Amino acid sequence: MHRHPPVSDTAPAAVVVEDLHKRFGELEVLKGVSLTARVGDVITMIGSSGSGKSTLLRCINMLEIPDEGRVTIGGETIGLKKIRNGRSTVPADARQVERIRTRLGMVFQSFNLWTHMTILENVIEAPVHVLGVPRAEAVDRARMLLDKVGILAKADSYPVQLSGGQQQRAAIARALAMQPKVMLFDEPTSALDPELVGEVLRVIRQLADEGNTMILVTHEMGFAREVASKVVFLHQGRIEEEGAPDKVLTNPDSDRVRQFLARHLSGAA
Amino acid sequence: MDWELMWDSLPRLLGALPLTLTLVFASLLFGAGVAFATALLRLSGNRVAETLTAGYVFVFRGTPLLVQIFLIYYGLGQFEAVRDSILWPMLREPMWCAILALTLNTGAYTSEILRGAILSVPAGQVEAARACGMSRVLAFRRIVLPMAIRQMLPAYGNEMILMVKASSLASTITMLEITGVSRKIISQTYAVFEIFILAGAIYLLLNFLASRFIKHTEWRLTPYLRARA
Amino acid sequence: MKKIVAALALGALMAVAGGSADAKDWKKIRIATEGAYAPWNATDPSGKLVGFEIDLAQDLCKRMGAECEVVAQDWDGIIPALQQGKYDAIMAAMSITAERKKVIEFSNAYGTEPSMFGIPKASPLAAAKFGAERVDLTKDTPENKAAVAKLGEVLKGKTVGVQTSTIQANFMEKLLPSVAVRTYDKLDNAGIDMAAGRVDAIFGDRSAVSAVLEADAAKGMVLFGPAFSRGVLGDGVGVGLRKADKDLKDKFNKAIADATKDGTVTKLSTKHFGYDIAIK
Amino acid sequence: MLELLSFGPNGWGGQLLSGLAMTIAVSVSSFTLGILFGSAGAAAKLSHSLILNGIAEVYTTIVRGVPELLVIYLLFFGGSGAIMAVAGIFGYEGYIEIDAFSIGVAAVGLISGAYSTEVIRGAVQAVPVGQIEAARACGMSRWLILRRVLVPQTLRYALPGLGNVWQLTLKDTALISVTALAEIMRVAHVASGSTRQPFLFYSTAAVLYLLLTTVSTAAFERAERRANRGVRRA
Repeated sequence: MHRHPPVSDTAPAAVVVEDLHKRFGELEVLKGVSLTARVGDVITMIGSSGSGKSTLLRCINMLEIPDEGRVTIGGETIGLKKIRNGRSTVPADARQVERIRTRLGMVFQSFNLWTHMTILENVIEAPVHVLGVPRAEAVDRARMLLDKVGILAKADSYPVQLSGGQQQRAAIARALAMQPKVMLFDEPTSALDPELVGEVLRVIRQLADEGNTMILVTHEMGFAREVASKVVFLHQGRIEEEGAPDKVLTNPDSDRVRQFLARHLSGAA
Repeated sequence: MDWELMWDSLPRLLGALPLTLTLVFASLLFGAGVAFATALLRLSGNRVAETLTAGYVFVFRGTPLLVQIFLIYYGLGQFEAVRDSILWPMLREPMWCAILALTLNTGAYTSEILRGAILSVPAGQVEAARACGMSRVLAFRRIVLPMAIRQMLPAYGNEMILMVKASSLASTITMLEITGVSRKIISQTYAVFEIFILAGAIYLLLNFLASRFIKHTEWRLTPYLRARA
Repeated sequence: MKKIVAALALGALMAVAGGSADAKDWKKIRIATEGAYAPWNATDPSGKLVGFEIDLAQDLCKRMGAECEVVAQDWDGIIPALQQGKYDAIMAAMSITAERKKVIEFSNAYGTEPSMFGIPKASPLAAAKFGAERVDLTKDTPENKAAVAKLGEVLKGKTVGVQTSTIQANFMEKLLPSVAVRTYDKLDNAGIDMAAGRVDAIFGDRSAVSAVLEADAAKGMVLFGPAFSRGVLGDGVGVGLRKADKDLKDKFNKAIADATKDGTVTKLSTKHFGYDIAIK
Repeated sequence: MLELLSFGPNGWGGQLLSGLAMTIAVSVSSFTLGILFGSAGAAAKLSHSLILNGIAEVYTTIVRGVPELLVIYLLFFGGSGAIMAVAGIFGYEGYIEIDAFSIGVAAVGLISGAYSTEVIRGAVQAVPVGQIEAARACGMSRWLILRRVLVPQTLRYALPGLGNVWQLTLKDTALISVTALAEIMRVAHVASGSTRQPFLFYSTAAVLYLLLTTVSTAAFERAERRANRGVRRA
């Protein structure tokens, strides 16, 4: 079985999350989470639904604005400020958030390809209009990426004409087109039919092997162990346990993790 | 703003309310009948009936109501044959011409609403009814139609409001309903703003009541949507 | 927010594009007419306004040294639109009445004409006798009173078509309140309805009624009853003006006096009416 | 009788044709203005400002609840008065005159806009949140998201509704014949009065309107097909 090599503690930090809190109305989804992803890390976040793992991921690129805590990407801390009622928080500088997001590639559970554009147009959209890459150059790179994820033949199709697995691979190509420093995956295979999961995981594994820094929320335990340099288990808005995949997934300290694994690992290799 | 004039004109405008309501209710009532017949004929599978009703709907939805009113009122009265027919005692009256035009107009729109609603009833519902041994007619009457009517209520509510507004066009063929009376008062007082604002408020109130009525009916007819609450 | 501002700006732009007429020096005058009241004013098939008042307006403007534009305006909005400043004057066979004087100003009259009824020749009304050919409503003579009473009698149960907000509509309301009246946007449409048998008679200025009857000549239409004038029917036809524009009124009065004196009004009247409607 | 429709000196053909052109001009202008009003109205309704919500709500409720004829009369008789009052505040004392075309376009545009507001608002809400999130995740600015993702997608969802609004608008222009603007209905009305052939002229008008509605329905269907390239399976 393939294993991700451990990442040195001295490697520079790509993403640092400190004491993150997030409430939705009365419900506190994150209750003070801290996490560091170093360059070359592949962190998989597991936990039962409602544990806050997706919210944590979405707080990293400010799709959700945390109520408290700090997020630092590549050494740059995202400025936040309270608005007048003191209850909600907003980014202090929308430009900064937009700039930082260009360094974070995001892959969604439901693909979210723009339905009015072809696959190729989806992939070149942000490089051309956000980064200002010349169109021809963007197209060349997009074709290369589509080839890499194995759907170059579908470049001129519209998203609805693709299967779920193809759409998700296109979405990965779209995220890669921004040449991000870190890739964020939010349950990338949950919306897929079982027979389509494999083709997407293959692409993600390839990215991991190439040394990309990634944070991945997933339910695929076997895959988590295989690609991760570190596994993080969330429970009710807190990190219950984190560590090397072999440790957390085979011999965890926490009973909760053990129970969780008993339920989820039965079928997995 | 001349409040006194507004206050003094209110009784005259309200005096025209019964006529407006008569126009609206009569055309909605007759229009519902026309719509029902039209929708059934359009779904009948009979080529001739389908073509004729589709033509009727096409013409009345594709032209302005004002043209329809003028065509029926001034246009039909032009012909000797129409004036000698048994229909003339009715067509002679602007009231019936207005009702006829409004009826045919709302009939065309409503038939499309009804047809869409009938077509939206899932085939499985009908199959379940047929499986219980219901005849085609019975399944239509007991299952399809009640479902279609509930389905079409919001759209039909809009149609009611459109009819309240459309009744104002009767003023163009000498009818003294609310808009007609407003124009008459204005021709005597030249107080355009005051009178039209007053008339507008009356129409708004009518439409508010109409939409409440439809909402209430919708609520009453859909207990199965409330059951879970 | 940007879109709201853009929409408002567009609205304002359109308003400005509509143009503003700083009309105080009266070098340019816009005159409204109905264009559906032959022979006073009418619209020909090419859409051009024609008729007595259109010719007279050009003559008066020449005398006032002004450039004139005659525009069409539906009758029932003709006074409100004047007040709104859509044009500066009305020449639309509008009689000078006390009620209208409450809201607008009038020049001196440039023409006068009695009002008459029109009926189908076959109507039972045609047999009625009134004992008076002309009824001056300011004169309270027994013959006049009898004529109005007789009119009320024969029209009982009948329907009369008039144009909305005219002196004739006013006449029916004030003097014959028990007779059913139907009001039309144009006298032409009242004529169509009389031909269709929806109304039993129409009532309007004599020449206009005649023109309507002529259009349905095939059906045999005739003038009916005495010729009524003055009183609620007003004191002749004048130019309708805004109260504030006294200077324009003076200009029109002078021009009308000159045109009447040198026979221009008579000449144009004879051309369009076949007889003289000038004020003597 | 048909010579009345000819293009000769005694025929109304030329007038009817220019009436047709006028109807098209008024419809297109009103519809365009209506989309501007509708975008503003939808933006206001979707904004978080209670004042803007309120203004937009009042606008659509009143304009959709009052007969179109009243709206047109009110603007026609009161429109320039209102503008003059505003101009008066800025010290302009003359008479401001607005031609029948502008008034007609403003009135029908106002009505059209109220219906467009609802259509556009519904369409904006129909765009899945994920589409916007994906754009934000790529670092697109709000303006860029609006231009590249939200507007194209909204347009697609709004097209069928806007097609209906267009039909409404087209037919509502018949009502501005009361302002004496020489569009189809006005020409038919004047011609039928002066020729005593109401049936002929009103049926001709009906045919012209049918022509316009049919052609534009086909055009909207084409536009929908184009806009739906990415939606329906090929």
